[in-house]
Amino acid sequence: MSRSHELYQQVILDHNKNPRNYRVIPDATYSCEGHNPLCGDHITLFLNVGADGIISDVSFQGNGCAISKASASMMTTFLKGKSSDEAKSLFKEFHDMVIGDLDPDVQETHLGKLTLFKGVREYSSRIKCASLAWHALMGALEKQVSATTEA
Amino acid sequence: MSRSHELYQQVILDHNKNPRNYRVIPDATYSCEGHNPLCGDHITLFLNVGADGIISDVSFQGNGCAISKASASMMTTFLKGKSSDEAKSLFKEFHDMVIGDLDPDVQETHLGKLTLFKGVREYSSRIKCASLAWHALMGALEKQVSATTEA
Amino acid sequence: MLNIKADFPVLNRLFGGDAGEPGMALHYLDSAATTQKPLSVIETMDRFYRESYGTVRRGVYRLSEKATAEYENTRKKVAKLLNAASEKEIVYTSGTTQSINLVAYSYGRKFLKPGDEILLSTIEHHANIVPWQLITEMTGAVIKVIPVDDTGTLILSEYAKLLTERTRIVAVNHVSNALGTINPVKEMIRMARQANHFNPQDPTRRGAVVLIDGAQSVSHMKVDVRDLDADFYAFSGHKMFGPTGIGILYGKSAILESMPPYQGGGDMIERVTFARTTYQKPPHRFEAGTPAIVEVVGLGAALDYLAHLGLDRIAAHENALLQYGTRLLSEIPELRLIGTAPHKASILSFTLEGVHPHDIGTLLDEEGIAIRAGHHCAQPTMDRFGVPATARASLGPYNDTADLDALAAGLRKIIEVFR
Amino acid sequence: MLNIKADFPVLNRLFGGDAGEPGMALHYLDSAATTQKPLSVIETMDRFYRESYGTVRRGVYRLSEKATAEYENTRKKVAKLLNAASEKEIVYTSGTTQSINLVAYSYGRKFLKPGDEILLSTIEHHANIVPWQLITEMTGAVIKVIPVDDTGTLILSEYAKLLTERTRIVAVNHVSNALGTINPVKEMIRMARQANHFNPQDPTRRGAVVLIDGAQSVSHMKVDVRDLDADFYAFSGHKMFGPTGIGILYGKSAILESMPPYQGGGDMIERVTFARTTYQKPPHRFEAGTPAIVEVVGLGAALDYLAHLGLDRIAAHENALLQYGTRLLSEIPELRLIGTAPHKASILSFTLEGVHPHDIGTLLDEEGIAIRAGHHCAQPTMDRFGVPATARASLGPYNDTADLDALAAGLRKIIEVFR
Ligand SMILES: Cc1ncc(COP(=O)(O)O)c(C=O)c1O
Ligand SMILES: Cc1ncc(COP(=O)(O)O)c(C=O)c1O
Repeated sequence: MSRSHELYQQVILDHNKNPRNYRVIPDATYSCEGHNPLCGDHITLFLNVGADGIISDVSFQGNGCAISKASASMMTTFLKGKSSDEAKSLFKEFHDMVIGDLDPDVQETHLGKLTLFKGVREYSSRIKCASLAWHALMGALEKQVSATTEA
Repeated sequence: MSRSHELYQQVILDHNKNPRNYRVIPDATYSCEGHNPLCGDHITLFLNVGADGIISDVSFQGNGCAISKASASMMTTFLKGKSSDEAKSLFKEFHDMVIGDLDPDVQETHLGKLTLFKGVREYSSRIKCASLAWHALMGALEKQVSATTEA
Repeated sequence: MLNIKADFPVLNRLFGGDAGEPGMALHYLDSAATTQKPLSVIETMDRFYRESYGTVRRGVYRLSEKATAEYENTRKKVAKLLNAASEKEIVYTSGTTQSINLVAYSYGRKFLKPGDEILLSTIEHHANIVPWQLITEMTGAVIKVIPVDDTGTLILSEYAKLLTERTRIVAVNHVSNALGTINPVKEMIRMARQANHFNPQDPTRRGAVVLIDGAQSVSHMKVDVRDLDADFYAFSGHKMFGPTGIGILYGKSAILESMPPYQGGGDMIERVTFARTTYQKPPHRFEAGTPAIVEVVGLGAALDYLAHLGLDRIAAHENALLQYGTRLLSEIPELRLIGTAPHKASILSFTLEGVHPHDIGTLLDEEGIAIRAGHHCAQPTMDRFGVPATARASLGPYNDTADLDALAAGLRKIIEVFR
Repeated sequence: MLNIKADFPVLNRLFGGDAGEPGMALHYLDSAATTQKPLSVIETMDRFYRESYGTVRRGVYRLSEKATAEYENTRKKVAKLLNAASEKEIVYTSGTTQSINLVAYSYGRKFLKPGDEILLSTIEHHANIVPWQLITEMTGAVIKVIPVDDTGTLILSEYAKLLTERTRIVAVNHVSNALGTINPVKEMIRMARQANHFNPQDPTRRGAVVLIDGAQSVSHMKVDVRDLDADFYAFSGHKMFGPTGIGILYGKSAILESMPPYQGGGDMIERVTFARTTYQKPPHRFEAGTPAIVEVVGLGAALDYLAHLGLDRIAAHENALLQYGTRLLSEIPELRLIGTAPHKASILSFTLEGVHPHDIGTLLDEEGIAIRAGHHCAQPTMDRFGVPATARASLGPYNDTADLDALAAGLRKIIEVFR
């Protein structure tokens, strides 16, 4: 099987075409523009966090490749109802997975369907596409207005 | 025969040790400091030219290797009594010889004993040593206070 | 047509092909980013390191003398390539980027005054934008931008209006790396001269000098700096079959001589004391420190290779491929060509409806096709055409119609996947 | 002792030897100018050009991805060599000269005010003098010079006096290329910190930063930038068995982050518009344009080679040779050693009574012995010792006692000729 089929699976192609939560939250608690300086792609992440620390709504908008769009779309569906602390630890797991430090086939994770993105570790130039939305999420949680994938 | 014996002949070694006309001419018509920026060597050339255009006296002082010192010494002895126009055309012949464009073994020159320096064409890094005094001479004739071998 | 793939080792090996599979040949379509290297260039450098390596312009031993001779010989070859008046007009740099920074820092800092204007075009590479932005911060000069039409052609009537007595520098590329537009630089230089009588004999007299960014032209077409009357011409070795780490700045003698040093260090000085330092004449004034010796020698071999192919033949070959490729791509309905100037070099920049350029790049790579996807270091160009990025196939003399056929087939497959 | 001549192709060939003569082996004694290259470095670059060449940080195809990985991997190796806190503190440059110019232009232009002081030593290479002179012209800062005694040792008590609250930059070499003196840089940095409490967490707060020119140290002894507490450390690939065209600037993260860009161009930007451009974080902020890709890969191989030899073993080998050579040369009555500091690296600088260094160089070359003659880009050092030039034999790990025996014999022969 060729590498790309592992990455461009039907689920990812579907989220690319029909991204979930692709909208502005006008009165979002936080929002952050994520930016990948190497390719110029950027997305804006919107976040509502309740007093209890629970993410009540999360959405995104912007421009990007299938990988970054599908990743943003799946991330937003996955995060709703989770606490911001959980979100932070999911960021770490996701990040470790895409850079190849965490292998969901042999190690336990809390990433559920998001493990689909493990294929990206084979494409060093695309890792930042998969993690763009996550960087924006972290930026929003840290109350920054912009974040880059350069960290 | 090794290359260097062709260059470091007895005559050159003698002029190096006992340079002729190695003195200041206090009331020189012209003087010029010649300078080789690559090695830092420099000599000052002093020149008296009569109203008839004849070089009545020429001398030098300064610091340099055997090649540049012997070249300066032999040049000064050779030039005395020659006209400044002759000196200029000798410069051209000498210069062409050391860069290898003029071969005194097959072409006619007016360089006399100075053809000894033809060996220098084999040593690209030393060509400027042999021509340093000559550059200073040209500088003096053109009424410049300094000249470099960079031309 | 040329048939020279055999000269390029990387184009003759198979990639991938583990687990018993035979592997794939490479369809290399990213020559605008960097060209592959012919065997003669690779071997020249290899041999030089094995047999003749030494420092230059300093040693009195033969190894160094010979290295110096080879090193300076490349300068003569570059002068010949450009039809420069003298090899003293050829400055070695580390690449186009450094060549332009050198002019910005040295010429710009000396001659630009507040309110002076620098004219750039909309379709410049960042290397010909950012140095000027940095220099305007230091000098108070301002940047004006020549617009392009929807084909990616500079609008010369607007350029004419922007040329005023405040114009000090015009800096444009000869060929746009993002669109392929060939700019009418000879005409543009003529217009700059007429608008603003610059006297090269007296560069301190105000007037506009013109810098041409030749990164995308010099290995694709004949360039004659004297015919163009360019004041500066900048390019990179690695885009013309030479090694990385070496570039060229051509500058007219009188202008180079008017310029202060850029970087300080060894070999660019005449005499150093803590009280006062004097500098060498150009080109050495601008070449501080141990240079890219072996890269210069490799560039010399690349120039020999270029001369052997012949720039006319290269241009004809690439132009035929450009026509062929344009036709093929135009048959794909989902494809939009970005950059459709009547005068174009062999660069095909495009988008596919519903597929981001990055995905195109990754999926084509699976087929052994290497293209570039992104903003091509030309974000203002992307902004002008309202796209965040494009996919770009760029050609070299080693490409053939099979490379373009593979590209078109690969694109059709991607459209299927994303449908 | 090491025995590694076999690793270096150029040391295994014979020179000259036309007309039936067998030719001569090379006694290479100019490693301070540039080192020869081991086969592993030459082959790594050759193979890379043949098999894996592609651009870095831009391509989405595998050739480029792999090139990028190799390219970034060298950064990690450099960080390890220096014991830097992170590879983000490692900036690729074209050489020591550019590394120092980068600091002078970027850090210097931003933080130096009129009357601020830059401390240099008397025995610096022009690369660590001229950039500071250029920057004082732009900023109004002034240069103060740390004197040396007659052995070529810096006089620390004078240094202590020169350190004042006006001192903004201290820039000294770790090892003097003209004399071989090893400067007590750890102690000097400590003194700078005490005299002038610099807070690296807040680099805008005035205080002295210390730049160490490591061109002559990094392949000869263990260097630990954190142990030294150096703010900047600069060196060249070609002096450490790597290729030409590549150098390194180490800088502490907090300081690099406080610095504006140096050169502008591709890959150092975050977002470019004509209205406003934003820049990447270090190290990329300082790396404009297509870098010296293959040279970086070659440097990686050189670092592997260094690690394989072991810096302790290199230092021990070279020190033994230095003792041996010093003894041999001291037995020649006409010879005067210039640079006799108690703490010395393997550099033997000398003059011969009645023979100019250039003549020594040319005549030794006849015997296959390559030394350097001249001012070694250190004219103030020459002025200090009252000589226009010296002859210099400098050692590398591939040298042996036979090289030094040949040198001594050659010198005796020259003395005969000139008697
Ligand atoms: C002490 C010192 N500093 C700086 C340099 C300059 O290095 P490069 O010419 O490689 O830039 C050298 C070598 O020439 C040197 O020995
Ligand atoms: C038009 C143009 N200008 C400048 C550059 C910069 O060249 P380099 O990265 O070799 O310095 C490039 C290539 O990247 C280019 O295409």
